[in-house]
Amino acid sequence: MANTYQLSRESLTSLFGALRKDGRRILAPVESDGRIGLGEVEAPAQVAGDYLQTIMSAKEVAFPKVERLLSYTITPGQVDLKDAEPKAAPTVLFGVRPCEAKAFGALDAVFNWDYRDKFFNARLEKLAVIGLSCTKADEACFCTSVGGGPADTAGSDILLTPVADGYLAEVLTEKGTAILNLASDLFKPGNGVDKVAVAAKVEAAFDQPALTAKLPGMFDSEVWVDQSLRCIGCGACAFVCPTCVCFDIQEEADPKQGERLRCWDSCGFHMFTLHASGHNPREVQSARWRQRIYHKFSYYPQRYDQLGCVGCGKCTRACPVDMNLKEHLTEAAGVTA
Amino acid sequence: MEALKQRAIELLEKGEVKAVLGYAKGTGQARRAFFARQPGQVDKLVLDEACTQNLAAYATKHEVKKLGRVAIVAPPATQRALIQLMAERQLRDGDLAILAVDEGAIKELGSAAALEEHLALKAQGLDAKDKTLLAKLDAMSREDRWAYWQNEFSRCMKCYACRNSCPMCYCEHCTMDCNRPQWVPVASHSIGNLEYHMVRTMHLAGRCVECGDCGRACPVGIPVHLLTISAEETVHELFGQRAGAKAKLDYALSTFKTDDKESFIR
Amino acid sequence: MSRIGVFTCHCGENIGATVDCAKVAEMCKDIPGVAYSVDYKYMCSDPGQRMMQEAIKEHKLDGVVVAACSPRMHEPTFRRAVANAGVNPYMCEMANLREHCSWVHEKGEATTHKAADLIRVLVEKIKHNEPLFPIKVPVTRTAMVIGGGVGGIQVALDIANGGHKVVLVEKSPSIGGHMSQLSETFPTLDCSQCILTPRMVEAAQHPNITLMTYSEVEKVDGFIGNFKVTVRKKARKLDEKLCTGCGLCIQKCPNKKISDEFNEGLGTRTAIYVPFPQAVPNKPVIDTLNCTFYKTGKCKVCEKLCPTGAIRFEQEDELVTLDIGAIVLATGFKLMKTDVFPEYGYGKSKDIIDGMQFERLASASGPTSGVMKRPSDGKEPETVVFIACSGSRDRSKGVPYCSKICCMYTAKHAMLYKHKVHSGKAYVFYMDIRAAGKDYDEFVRRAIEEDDVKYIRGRVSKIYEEDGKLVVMGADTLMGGEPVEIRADMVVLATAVQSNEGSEELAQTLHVSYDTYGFFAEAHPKLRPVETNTAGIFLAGACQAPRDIPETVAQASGAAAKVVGLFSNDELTREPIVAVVNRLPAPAYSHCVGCFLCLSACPYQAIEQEEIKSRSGEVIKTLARINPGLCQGCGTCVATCRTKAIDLQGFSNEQIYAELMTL
Amino acid sequence: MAEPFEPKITAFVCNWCTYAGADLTGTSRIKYQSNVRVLRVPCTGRIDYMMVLKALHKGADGIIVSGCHPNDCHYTSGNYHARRRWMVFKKMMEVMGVDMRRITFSWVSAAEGARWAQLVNEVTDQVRALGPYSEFRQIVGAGIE
Amino acid sequence: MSEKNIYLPYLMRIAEITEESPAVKTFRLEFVDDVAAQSFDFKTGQFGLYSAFGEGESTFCIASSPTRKGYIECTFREVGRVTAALADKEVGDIVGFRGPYGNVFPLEDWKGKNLVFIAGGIALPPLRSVIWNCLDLRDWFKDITVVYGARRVADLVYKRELKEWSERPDMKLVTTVDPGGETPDWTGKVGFVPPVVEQLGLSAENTVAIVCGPPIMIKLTLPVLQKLGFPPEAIFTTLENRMKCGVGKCGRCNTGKSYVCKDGPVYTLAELNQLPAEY
Repeated sequence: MANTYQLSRESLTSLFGALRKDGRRILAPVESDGRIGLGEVEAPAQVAGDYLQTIMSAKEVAFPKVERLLSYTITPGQVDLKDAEPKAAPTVLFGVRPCEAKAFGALDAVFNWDYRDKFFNARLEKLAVIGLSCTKADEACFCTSVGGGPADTAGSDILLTPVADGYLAEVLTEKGTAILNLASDLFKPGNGVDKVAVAAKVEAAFDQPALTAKLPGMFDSEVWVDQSLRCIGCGACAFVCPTCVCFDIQEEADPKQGERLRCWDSCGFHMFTLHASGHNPREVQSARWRQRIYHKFSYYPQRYDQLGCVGCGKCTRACPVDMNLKEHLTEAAGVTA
Repeated sequence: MEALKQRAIELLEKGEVKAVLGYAKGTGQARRAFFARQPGQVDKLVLDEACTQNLAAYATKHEVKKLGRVAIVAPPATQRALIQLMAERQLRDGDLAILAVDEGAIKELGSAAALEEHLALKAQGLDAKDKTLLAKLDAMSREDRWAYWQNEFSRCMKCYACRNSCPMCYCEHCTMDCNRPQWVPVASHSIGNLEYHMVRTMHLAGRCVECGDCGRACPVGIPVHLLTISAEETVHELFGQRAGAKAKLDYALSTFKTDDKESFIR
Repeated sequence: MSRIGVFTCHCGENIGATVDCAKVAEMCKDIPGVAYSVDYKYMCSDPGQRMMQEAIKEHKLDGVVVAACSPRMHEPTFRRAVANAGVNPYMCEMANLREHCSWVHEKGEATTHKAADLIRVLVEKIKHNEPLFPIKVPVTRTAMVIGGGVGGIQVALDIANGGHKVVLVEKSPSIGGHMSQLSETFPTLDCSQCILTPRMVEAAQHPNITLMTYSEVEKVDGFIGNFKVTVRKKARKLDEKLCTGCGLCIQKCPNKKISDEFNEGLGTRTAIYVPFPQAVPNKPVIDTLNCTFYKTGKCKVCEKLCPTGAIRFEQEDELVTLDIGAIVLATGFKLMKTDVFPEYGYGKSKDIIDGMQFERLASASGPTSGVMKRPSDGKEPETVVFIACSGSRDRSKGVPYCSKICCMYTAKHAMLYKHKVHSGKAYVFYMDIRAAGKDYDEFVRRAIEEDDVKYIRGRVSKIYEEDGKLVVMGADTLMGGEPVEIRADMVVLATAVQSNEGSEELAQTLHVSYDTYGFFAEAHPKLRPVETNTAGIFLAGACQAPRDIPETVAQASGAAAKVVGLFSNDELTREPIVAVVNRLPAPAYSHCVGCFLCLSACPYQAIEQEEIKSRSGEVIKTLARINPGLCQGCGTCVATCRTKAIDLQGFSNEQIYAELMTL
Repeated sequence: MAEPFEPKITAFVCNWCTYAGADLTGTSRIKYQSNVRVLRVPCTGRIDYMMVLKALHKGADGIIVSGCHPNDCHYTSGNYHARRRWMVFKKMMEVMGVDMRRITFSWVSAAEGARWAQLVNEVTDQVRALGPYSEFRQIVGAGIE
Repeated sequence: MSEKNIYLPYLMRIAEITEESPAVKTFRLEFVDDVAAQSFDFKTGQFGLYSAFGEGESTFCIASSPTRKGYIECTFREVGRVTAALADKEVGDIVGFRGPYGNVFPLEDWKGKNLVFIAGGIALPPLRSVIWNCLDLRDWFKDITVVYGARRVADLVYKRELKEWSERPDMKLVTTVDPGGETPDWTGKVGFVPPVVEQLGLSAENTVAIVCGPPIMIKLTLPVLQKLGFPPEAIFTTLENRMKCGVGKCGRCNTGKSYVCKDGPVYTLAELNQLPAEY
């Protein structure tokens, strides 16, 4: 059960100070050349003002685009393996949107459903999320269609909702409480403001449970072919996605030494499933587009009992050919099987 | 616009094409590629300033080729791309019905020769914004230029939106996919990104049709199109050849003149 | 890991004095994949090679790095040695410790380290070496010679005498070429036809030579040893087998006023004709453009009179496809026309003639039977001006080069004239006298000193007609540019030698390169002067550059020697250092996308199109294919290929990458 | 105390002219600095710009690319193709901000043994003066978490 | 305390290399670390990721039987960057191994049944493990039949073992090569695998069929088996999807809700019928 407090705008400076004093780095949305991206900040003033979302998702904090899994040296008849330790600095993610905060749950599901991934875990363990509710949304947003909301608490350790003069602060987890304890004097008792009233209004676009239920039956539907005809098969959607977790393992070596790197990958690339023999289980773009949707909306629910999508709309905004996920899902939901 | 729609309907109704590839309204103010496959869908076609995507990128896709003969709405940059694709034998003369669009006027071009002639009438100019940026880069010190690109590339994640949006990047097996040897690292780290953009630039030098789509495609706003455009301009300056001008291949980097200037060689 | 042996050679003191070879050998043992490493005084010596071969067997080595001198020196030696030990020769590489290390650096740690580095690079390369096998190309031992002038005849005879079949293709009705038109030849002044006609007859009668006159090459496919040449046999309108060459048809042909090509327009011929009396074959052709029958549908006098009934008005051109192993181009030259000289009145005056026309005037078999008569009125010219360098070395005429033969033939012309018209005056305007060659300068001297030909160093600025004379205005630069004016009866322009009609088209048909002036390009200006860049196609004579008869004949014999060499084996064996386009199973077939950007990068036209077809014959994909018979292994296409579909055997991407990763 | 900086120089040379020229340097016993490591390819036409990039990746401080003079190419035109490639490549590298003082293109014939020694010495001295190409080395390995 | 790095391979020393057919090799691998060797265990059907250090990892099944202790074996064809690097290795060289991963053949369930193994080309290795396992537990099962086909005689792998199997009285081995692939001294059958299976006169009664081979062979063999009366539950196969992690994360082998690396590689036809045909 969340404890709700009031946090003044000015007190953020002290909060940042306390966090940094505690040895944590603070990552927050910052603006550069008109683009919003995560960057390290020292003071609230550095945080971008009026932003909708970052272009990239916050997943790189726990799942960076390139990370070392191991390294080795080679001598005649011998290989010396060296385990890699993730550089997991205590980090506070400040000001991420509820959709993205929620996405860590989907990442966690994949990284730990069976074997545990120490790289992700080490980073996640050191990560605290101070989410920030949305007061506006755009045409790409559809969090409410996928079980989230502009002020949803899932995934945040503390969720801030902007209200007059400051924020409503919901302290949600132990990690949240630990932050509160760093500067408990800043957290004033709550005054019962209804956060729903200030949060953005995002209309649900489609009935997700119904869509999930019907997907298995529409695998061969033409709708995937139609929608994907203009898809150019790049990885922009997957790379900005806060839940996409597909990765590649790459070797970089010379005759004496080498390392194994984990790199983001995308099921939209035709090389993703291509066998060395030339056989490709997902030969055409429509099959790859379908995989992207099914993975998130059918296979995730079946395996992890949650969706692989948080409705943030980043993919739609990033897509060079305007593949609008909300629109396409709505269309799919409307297809009569 | 009406002429375009009318012709599109005709082409579809007569069965001359299986689809008309043009632009339609997208998210918000955006325009997107649209395949009108029935006469009834033609109404969705739009044509305005916001229609910037180079649709020629679709012309070489298996999925599109499989549709059958397609009519393509082709603003100047697309026209240039199409003729270059013909020169590089990726499209055969007559594979497409080309609905050339020039400042609102529509002209249907049936053959490579017609396209070549049509293109010859037009002056090619760079976007003013790009010119400014290029001049700015040019004016920088070498160190600043290095720092500038390193900073830009630090955002690159090798999503290949630039590559995949490019009409000239039609290779099924890109250099980036070559792993024997792995000339360019797959990983999107600093050196991997730098080498990727260098190779992409070199591959487009003499082939770039200067549509700028790669730069527009980049989700993180790296002006990668400046690289290929400047390489293309270099080729033009040095050798007088230009991509997307002739239906017969005239690739600057596999031709030569014995008196090419070589002041830099010692 | 591969089992690589490293053999470090001291080369006596040559390497050993500067590089610590024992240490290098020791260091190399630490390279993964090196199974054996040793140093030795002289690796190339017999004991050295034996030691290497034993080590290969004993340690089951599959690759060898010999660290010794330059591979340009001993690579063949060591590759042979390795092959004798049962390892593919291309699994042997040489590290150049001598020329690139010990001889150029001071003794010391750094030099020893560099030596080890050089080896390390090649060890990594060898891990990616593939066994390669010499490429064998079957050879069709029939040559085709294109052009039946003196050069072509010489090539044909030399190859035929070497025991191989030759097809001699000539586009005009007779072989003989320009030389058959000449009166006498420099510097001996012997009769041109007297020396040429026996060779023409010899060629015609040689059992190994097939003459195809009045024929042109239409199409060439294939490659060295395996060309398929399509020849168009133009219709003579005559059954050659039946024709006996009696000449009755020619005598009786009513159409006699046709300008005669052989006499350079100075005489006439009939519509059915042989170009000249000694023509080989001595079979007439009907000139359908001028024949009355073809113009009006009536006449057929020749048909009616022909004793053997050989005339065939309905005969059509015939296309013949031949299997050919090698081609020699001997298509000769043409002379620049006199009508391109505004300063000489565009050659409108009949008495301004070119060198070849003069040859016909001087020839005993010519239109004047060798009596000097000027064309306009048949008068004996009392004063003749010869102008050398007419068009040659003249950028404004597009001919910056020297035509080479004019100095000599102008001297000859002046002499011939003086011999025929003893009282006549001969003047030669020249820029320089280029008379390099055996007895050449003596010849020119003779013209000046014995035959009293007046040589004036200077240019002619203008010629105009006045009172039946040609006024030649020039300057004598040796007299300080003093104006010279000569009232001549005839002017002979030594016009520039140019590439023959249709040379560029022919070059394109054969895929050989040619220069700006249309002359065929030799493969190397010094070392491969009779070869073209296209393997199996050779050059003889003036089709490559202006040449005189001795040079043409010499080059012809050279080209013939090349062909005979090529034909000395059933198969042509070539180094396997060639480019290949990768092939994959369906559905990709290859990484090649068929953009053919490589096509124009290849200096040897070795890149071909290959169509992948489905079972129903539909083209699925068009790929580049490299003809190993033509590829010379430069690798330019490899660097051009974006998809890395092309690779160069022996210097593959993997090999070079491995080398680089070692640095 | 730090060791004095010795630049790493990688040279790409064609077999027929520059490699032979360097052989001649050897047979003429002309000395030059030992920093250079030569990679032999058949022709400058074979030299892919990727090779130059990889050499930089592997820490080369200076690079030499050398082949036959115009007109001398063993394969008649490989060097002409290479020359065009280098012209475009050089401009591209400049636009990217690469320090082109570190990359030298040259023609050295089989007869120019002395010229090869001179070239290597000049390049080595120049690159030594420029110092290690740390700008480039810094990005190798960067961007990996 | 830090968690274990699931991407860290065991170091293995190549103890033996057998050249099976052109470009196909079998490695016998022994653990460099004795402790790892002691604790290592796997079941038939499982696979691993094999590292060629310097080039990367490649996935193949463990081709030896779990009943043979102290080593594992793998058989691979040289097709890509990693397999080419592996093929260059010599006895004594070090490679990496991660595994065992994936599910297993349910030998317990097969007790008392007839077994028919059907394999084509390079797909015998996954069956070799289970065949040896079953032969080592011979009294668990009734009749054991192995049908193995390849394009040419030279392409047959495990020639030594084929000979051994053909001489065993307690099993039946049928080998076949495609028409035109036979050599003069070939004594096996000539023909494609599916018709050969059809002609064997197999009874589906109390029998399970295990099929591994190139997609086209599987595609044509399944109807034959179904015609013979094999229910989908009694037909087993293994999938060969591309993999990178092997531990159900990288997404590459994802087919429907299944991760082949976790839920596979062993599937019954009944299970496969529930998956989209993306394999």
